Amino acid sequence: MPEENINSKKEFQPAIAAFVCTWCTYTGADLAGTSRLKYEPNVRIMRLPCTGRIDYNLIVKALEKGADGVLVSGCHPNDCHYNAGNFHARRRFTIFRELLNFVGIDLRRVQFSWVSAAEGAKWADLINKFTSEIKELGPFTEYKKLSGVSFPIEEFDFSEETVEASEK
Amino acid sequence: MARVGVFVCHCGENIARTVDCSSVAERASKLRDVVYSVDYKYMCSDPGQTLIKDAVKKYELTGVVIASCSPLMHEKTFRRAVSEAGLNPFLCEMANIREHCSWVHEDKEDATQKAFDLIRIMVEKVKRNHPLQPIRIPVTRRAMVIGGGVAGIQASLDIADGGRQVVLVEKSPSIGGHMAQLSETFPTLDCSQCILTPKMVSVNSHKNIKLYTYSEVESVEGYIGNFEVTIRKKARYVDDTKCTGCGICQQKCPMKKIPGEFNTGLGKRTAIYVPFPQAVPNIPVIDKENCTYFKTGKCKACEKFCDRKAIDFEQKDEFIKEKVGAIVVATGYDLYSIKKEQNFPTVKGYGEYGYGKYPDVINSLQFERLLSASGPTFGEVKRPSDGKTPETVVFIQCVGSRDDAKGISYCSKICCMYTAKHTMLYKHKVHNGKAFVFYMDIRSAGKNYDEFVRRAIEEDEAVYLRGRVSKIYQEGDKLIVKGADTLSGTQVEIAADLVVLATAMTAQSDIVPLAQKLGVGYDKYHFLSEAHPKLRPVETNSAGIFLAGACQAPKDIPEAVAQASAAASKVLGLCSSEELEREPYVATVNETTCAGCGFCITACPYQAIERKEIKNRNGEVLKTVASVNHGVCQGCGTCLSICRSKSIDLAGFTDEEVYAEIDAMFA
Amino acid sequence: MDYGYFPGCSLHSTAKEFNISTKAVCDEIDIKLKEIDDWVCCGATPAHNTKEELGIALPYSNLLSASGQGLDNVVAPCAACYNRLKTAKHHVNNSETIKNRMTEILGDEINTDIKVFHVLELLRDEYGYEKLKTMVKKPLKDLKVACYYGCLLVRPTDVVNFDDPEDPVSMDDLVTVTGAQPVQWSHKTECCGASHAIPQTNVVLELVRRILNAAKIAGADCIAVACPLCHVNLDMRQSQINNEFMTEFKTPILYITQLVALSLGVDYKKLGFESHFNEPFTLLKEKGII
Amino acid sequence: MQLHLDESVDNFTDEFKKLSNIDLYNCYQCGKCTAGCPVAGFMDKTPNQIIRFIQLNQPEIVLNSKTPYICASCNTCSARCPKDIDIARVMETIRILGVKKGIKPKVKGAAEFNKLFLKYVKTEGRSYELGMTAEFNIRTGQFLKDAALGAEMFMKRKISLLPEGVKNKKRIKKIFEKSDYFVSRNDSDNKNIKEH
Repeated sequence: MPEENINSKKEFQPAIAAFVCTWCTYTGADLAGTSRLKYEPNVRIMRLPCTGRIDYNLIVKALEKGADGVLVSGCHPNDCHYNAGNFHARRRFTIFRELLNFVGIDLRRVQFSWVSAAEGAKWADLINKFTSEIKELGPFTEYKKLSGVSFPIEEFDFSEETVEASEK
Repeated sequence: MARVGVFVCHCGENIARTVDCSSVAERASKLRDVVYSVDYKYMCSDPGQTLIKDAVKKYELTGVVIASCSPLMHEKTFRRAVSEAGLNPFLCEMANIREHCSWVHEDKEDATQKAFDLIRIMVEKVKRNHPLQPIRIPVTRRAMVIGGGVAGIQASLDIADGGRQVVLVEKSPSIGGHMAQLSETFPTLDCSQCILTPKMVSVNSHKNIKLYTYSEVESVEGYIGNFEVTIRKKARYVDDTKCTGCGICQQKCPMKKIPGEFNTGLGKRTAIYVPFPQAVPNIPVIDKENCTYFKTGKCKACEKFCDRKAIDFEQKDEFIKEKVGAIVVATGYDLYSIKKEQNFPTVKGYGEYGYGKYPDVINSLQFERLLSASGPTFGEVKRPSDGKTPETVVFIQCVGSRDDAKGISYCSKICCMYTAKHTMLYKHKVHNGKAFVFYMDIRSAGKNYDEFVRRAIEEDEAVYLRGRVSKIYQEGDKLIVKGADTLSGTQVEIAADLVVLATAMTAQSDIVPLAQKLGVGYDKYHFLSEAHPKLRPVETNSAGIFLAGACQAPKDIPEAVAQASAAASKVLGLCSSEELEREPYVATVNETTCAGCGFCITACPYQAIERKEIKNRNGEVLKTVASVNHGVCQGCGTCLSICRSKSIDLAGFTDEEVYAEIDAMFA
Repeated sequence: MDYGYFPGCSLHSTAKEFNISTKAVCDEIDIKLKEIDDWVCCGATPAHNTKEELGIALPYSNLLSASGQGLDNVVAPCAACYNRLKTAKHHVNNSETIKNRMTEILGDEINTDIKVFHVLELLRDEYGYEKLKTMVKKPLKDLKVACYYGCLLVRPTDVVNFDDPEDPVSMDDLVTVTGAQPVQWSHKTECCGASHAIPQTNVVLELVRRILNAAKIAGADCIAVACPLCHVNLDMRQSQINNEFMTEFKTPILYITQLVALSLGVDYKKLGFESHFNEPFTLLKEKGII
Repeated sequence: MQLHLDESVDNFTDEFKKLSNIDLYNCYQCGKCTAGCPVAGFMDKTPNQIIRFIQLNQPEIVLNSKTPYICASCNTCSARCPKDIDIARVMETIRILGVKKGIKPKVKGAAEFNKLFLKYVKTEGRSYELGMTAEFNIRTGQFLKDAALGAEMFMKRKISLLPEGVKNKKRIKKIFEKSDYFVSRNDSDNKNIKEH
């Protein structure tokens, strides 16, 4: 996947996934939009109700599916719409990072941040900083070497498999 | 097989300027399962919505992706549109190609690619979406109000007048709260009891209000619309069905020297007592700690003289269950205690002011009692130590408040106003008296408030000194107050007869256990937290529980009353229909795979998950699993990420949907 | 266990009787004091008013000397020395920068475990008032004592951590142990002007006058102190105050250790009372103590 | 007096924070330090005014005030400050800054007393009241001040005629030479600030 980008533009264009909560960071990213702040286009935002919903298998999956960097962002401590979801996320994240470290993944590829609904500018800065950091790190190949080639979605449909699984 | 329709909006130029909408729509049409794809100038407009509705019908769509603005902006609009076309609204998703794409990127090629990616992600999600139905919850159309101060009284009366039943629970023997203790109220100087007592009487006589005094909330079960509250009715040792409130028991009680709570320790009461003459209900209680009979086994003077045989020394605490649909918390405030001993471990006392050591250093509520016509001095200002009329009174503001070192950083809000009132009332009673006020800033924002403070200074000649007081000590029968006036840049020393400390308002010292029973959050000062500081000021994060008065933050009477009425209107709104409807984003447990470990129970911020036993026909327990109460679940999904066997899923954001999104993210 | 004893300059000169009585008390109750060999001045106020680092290095060098001599518990009767020693220790223990600087200046290994006690702390926490009470042979009946703590014993609160800064009671409790009566009064922790005595005499006179007056109003027979600076100002300045303000103060100012020693049965002639400007003999005789 | 606030270039408040680790932006000017100060009556500016002038970036006024030299370091202000500002150390910092910048204190004798006291400490390792007091009174032109007290003290054997000295004078010399006016703090070294 990033190969296409490498060909079209000389510079390496990383693929970045951002898992954000809907109440703070998603709204903050909306604010960056309404304020017409400019940031790097590499990020794909995924909206979830709360960072507490972010099972870290999602991050592993994103890395497996070709992300060069993953960002998790939610409400500031004590501001969680659901009172404590972000604390759970933070606690799990601390442990998860150690696991990543153990596996040998550069910890700079997976970062955690707090962006409130009022912090559009912080969001834009965060994305720019993160993107340039990942650009410096280069494409994330370690995991792919381990897991084999990932298939583009058009060619391979998971739906039947997963539907079956959930019906069990 | 899924049949998805993609609708790409130009948003005028907003999206189309940086995103090539028609090429995006064109590419989207080639995605698997997309049967229809179109771009249009304004999707949210009437013709845009018609376009969607027609397409849903014509192409028998099973899923719709609208690529336009943020879902926070128009998700409701588009979901309503598809549901009008007969499609379940939760089969409509939005790709945010405006706020997250066209507005934040400049390169057209990049933006177009990203818009297409975002659409592809949502297509994969919507294919896996399940039709969902809004959750309907039955509502018990009556309410409980906890706390019988002015806020609780107002909320109860408003709800009762609105035609719903109210259960009012008050922990002390009478309703009335702190307001009943006040002398006169700012900025009008009308007598506090004169305006409050009629309301107290209406509470007692209102057909829709059930009053429990000397009672506390023992436990709270259930959720919005369906609470079951257990009330502990503490033993009064007086049968309230027999007592007529004649008062003979109090006349005969031999224990007459107990410092009375209502008079803040300045007046005395008996062991069997009614806190104050206007108490509602006018039924005494026996203070077990001080009663001769309870201490020695002898006396029973009250029983002997009671014609109605209402005294019952054998009475026990009673537990009563009440079902309500909504709860208003109006538990009010406590006063900061000034002394070394504090209710909160983080708060320190003012050793330098000698409160508790010098009898003539009193707090503001004690001064209210000295001013009150029903107080221990019948409204004459006499100082506690020797009953002399004080000729010089020093008032000190911000005692506790705004003092980081003592552990309270907030402003208590009402002290500036009541101190001005105190100086006025004092001067009205002691014409040749001198009143000095030490203040840091005067906060008198409110209707007629600043005029009131100016009147204290200009007409009643209270001397305002800008500065804090460092120390108070006794010299003979005078209190030496060492202060500063930063405006003149000098040290000030005043030999006073009486010192009144405008003490901070703090949260009720026993509020935390109640807050935990209710599942309501509180801040570091133990004030209860509202759902949103601006837009949801009377709601809490626990649905169906509302706040009124000073339990949320320091407030004066008008504010407490206004919030109480607001809470009442929320309760009436909630009680206006038989059922509640809410978004179906709730967690569900797969009971086949659930191992019953209970991690989700500890993780849930709403106590929405309980253990459930699965039994066979003989009633034997086969296994224990987690079970989500859909009335309480708010859909955060924390349970799902903590679940080790992946046995819990969140409607609207299921694992299946979310993983499909990730799969599609970089395809 | 031996305690390192840091008398400080005052106890070797103007406050000899504090030195004598402290040693007398410790002898009576079998606490071994060992004077730190070759101790240097703590620098007092002039040091920390001139150079921040000097104000820490001078007192801290004594703690290191003590520790080098195997004395990890240091007792300083002088409240000023006590305060400087504790302040130095507080700074070194709480700041890496200062700790490093001290290593550079003093050239010694830093030992953060050294404990510093005032005599009152020694009696209260190490020995115990309860135990001391059993040692009292001559209770000082009927003597009304105003306990004057001054500034340096109780402030800064987070550094000395000695007692309640507004209403300390450790000396009052000790006075109760001796059989005398502590009086409730307002100026327990008001400042006497301390080292201003020499450059700003007028300031000191006014401050001391207020303190003496407060003790008189409270009905005290004498004032007990635990600081040589307080003693100098309260005792020596009385005649000047009487001249300046037309007052008639003649209040005996006694070191708390002198009172304790008396109650433990030490001969009053051995406690240095004769060097006080306001002689206490009349009072002590009147109360039947001597 | 008129202040031209737009003309002050350097940021004294920040510089002050660097030197002392005390953040004076925290001060809300309640005046409690002044209220409790036992010697405020002798000062030309009240303690809270000194802080105000630091907040307003006026080092000249601050360094040339009598106030820091009247301060008796009794710490009453620090103990009672509602914002947990160590005002006594603010005064101390100004005094050290004065020494460092060579500013002569506006209070008679303040500098001489410190110098003389330290002179004996530096040379002998211990202070020496008699010599110091006598020399102080001569230098400040008050020959007979406290002479009566001094005589009586001598009679009561409160002061000795000769100074006491320590053995290891090299060590003292080293301490004096190596000690700097201020501990040069870095940003991470913030433990000295009272916890709020």
